[in-house]
Amino acid sequence: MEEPTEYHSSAKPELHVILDGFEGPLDLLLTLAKSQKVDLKKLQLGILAEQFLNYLKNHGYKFKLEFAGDYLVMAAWLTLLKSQLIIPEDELKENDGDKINQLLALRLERLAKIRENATWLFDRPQLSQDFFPSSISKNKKVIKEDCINVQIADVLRAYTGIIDKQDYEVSLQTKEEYLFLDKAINYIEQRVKGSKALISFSNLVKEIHTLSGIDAKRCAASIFCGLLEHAKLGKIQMKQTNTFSSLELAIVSNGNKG
Amino acid sequence: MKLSLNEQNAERVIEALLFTSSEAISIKELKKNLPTNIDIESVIEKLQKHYETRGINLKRVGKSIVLRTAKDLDHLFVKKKVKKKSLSRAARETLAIIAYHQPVTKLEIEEIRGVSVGSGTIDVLMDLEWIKFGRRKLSPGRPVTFLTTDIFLDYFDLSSTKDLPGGKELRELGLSVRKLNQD
Amino acid sequence: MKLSLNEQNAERVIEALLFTSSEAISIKELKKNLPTNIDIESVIEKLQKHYETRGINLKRVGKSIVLRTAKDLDHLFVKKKVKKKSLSRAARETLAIIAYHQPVTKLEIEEIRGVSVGSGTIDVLMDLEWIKFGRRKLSPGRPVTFLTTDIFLDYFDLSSTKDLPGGKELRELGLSVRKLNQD
Repeated sequence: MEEPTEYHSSAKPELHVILDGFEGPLDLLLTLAKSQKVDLKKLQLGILAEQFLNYLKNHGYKFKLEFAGDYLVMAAWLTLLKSQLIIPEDELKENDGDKINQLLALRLERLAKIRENATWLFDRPQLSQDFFPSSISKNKKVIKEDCINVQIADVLRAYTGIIDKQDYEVSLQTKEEYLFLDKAINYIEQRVKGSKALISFSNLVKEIHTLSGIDAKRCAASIFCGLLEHAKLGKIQMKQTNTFSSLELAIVSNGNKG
Repeated sequence: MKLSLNEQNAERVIEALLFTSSEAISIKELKKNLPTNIDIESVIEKLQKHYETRGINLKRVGKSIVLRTAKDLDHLFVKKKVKKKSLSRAARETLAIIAYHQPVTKLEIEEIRGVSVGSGTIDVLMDLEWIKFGRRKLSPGRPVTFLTTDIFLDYFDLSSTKDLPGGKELRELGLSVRKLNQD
Repeated sequence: MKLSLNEQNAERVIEALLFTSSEAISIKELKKNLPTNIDIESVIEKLQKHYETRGINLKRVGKSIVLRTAKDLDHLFVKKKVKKKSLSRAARETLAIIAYHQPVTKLEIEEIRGVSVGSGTIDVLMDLEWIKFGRRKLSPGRPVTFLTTDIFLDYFDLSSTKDLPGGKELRELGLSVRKLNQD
């Protein structure tokens, strides 16, 4: 993958700069370059830099830079280029200016090319303009077994709606990190029900840890709270023979309840 | 018999007109699109002959003609007819949650949506064969989980649900909820 | 060359299916309706030849095929013409970038245009079903990628993205930019 260029990594999604109809600095530069009426490969970058800076000055963007981060970096870039045309050559670090020069020329060339291609594409014959589909609609779309009309974008929007509403952070591999108390209570209930033998606390934690993949310490904490909850309701009994010895659980049979 | 250049073109015109029309077209109407010196009857006759052995037949209905699929191929079109409708918002949300969180239980879907999931919603998605049952979850009550199917991937032209954008990406792409609120 | 009875029937089946569909049908889908021993590619080739001179043409669009009226007959359908899709320049350029550089990430699109992809751009192209998600890129963050669809090809009368002019040149430009960036 191409690394983002320096100036670009600072661009936030909402920073979508359109100044006087120019979509971003590259767009403006390309227009300025075209006004030089030269081959993009032989760009007069010095002149271009001057034009760009003048443009910013004339349009008052000097003081609205927070509004145009992209432009600021581009301006800095071009100022560097221009300064290199002024500095005596022997003081220049070799290649530096040359490289920026080339890079900019290449990027402008690429944008110009894409623009040409976009124009070519939209000048092509188009469906329902120059050629037409079947209207034998008796069986329209019958090939797709169902005639549900929904697109992936609709499904994604549904999801965005949910996560926006709940500020729900999503990752594709959602794995629970916590054992919620209600789940712990449920689990203990299921596990203890019908089991006549004593169950040790540590075994219970181990079981739940393996089943859920949730961190063992977190499981232990939730389960302990769950046990207290159950004990309070009189559903289970816990006993511990010595300090730090294992904690044993037993279900309280119905007869003993109350 | 060989057709004249004019007749050949008349054939093409009639073909294209019939193809783009869901209803029969009257011969009078067809004539409007053809040079006056064309013997339309003989062109139609030849077209009819041409299509006789093909998957589509040219039929005369009164003073009109129409293209129809050959009778013996009717079996191609008897697939279950579902009315063309859009998926309810509940179904879209449920589908999206299953796609992103699979394997996921009904309870978990409800937790994420914040509202309960009607059985009709699951049924619709099941009927479409876009979702299926996964393994039971190793959690209390061992509830069933849901997964999306290959038919789902196929329908939406995806190679894997992992290729769907995540939450942050979704926001960046601007596939926002705005449009959903219209329904 | 003469077709076998089986192939003749396959031709008819494909014809009937295409005639009744306003959208392109994938070859995979067509195969479901044909005996497994059919060489579908050769049948399609013959059908394509058959329709070459007729009022309706058979076109390949990516991995799908479709029937469309011949382009020289567009004068017949003046009334049927729909309003041209007017897209923002951002959307048109984004589409061109995806077409030429697919699979391509959002960041790469932004890099080429020198401006961030505004919300609404991807939205519009997705709604038109001209783009879809490709596999995630094997690069940090594993970003989602975009591809063009067969519906895109069909709309612009292309049979493959290889028909786009100057692709090689553009890719080479991209490589040089990347190389300079990394040095």
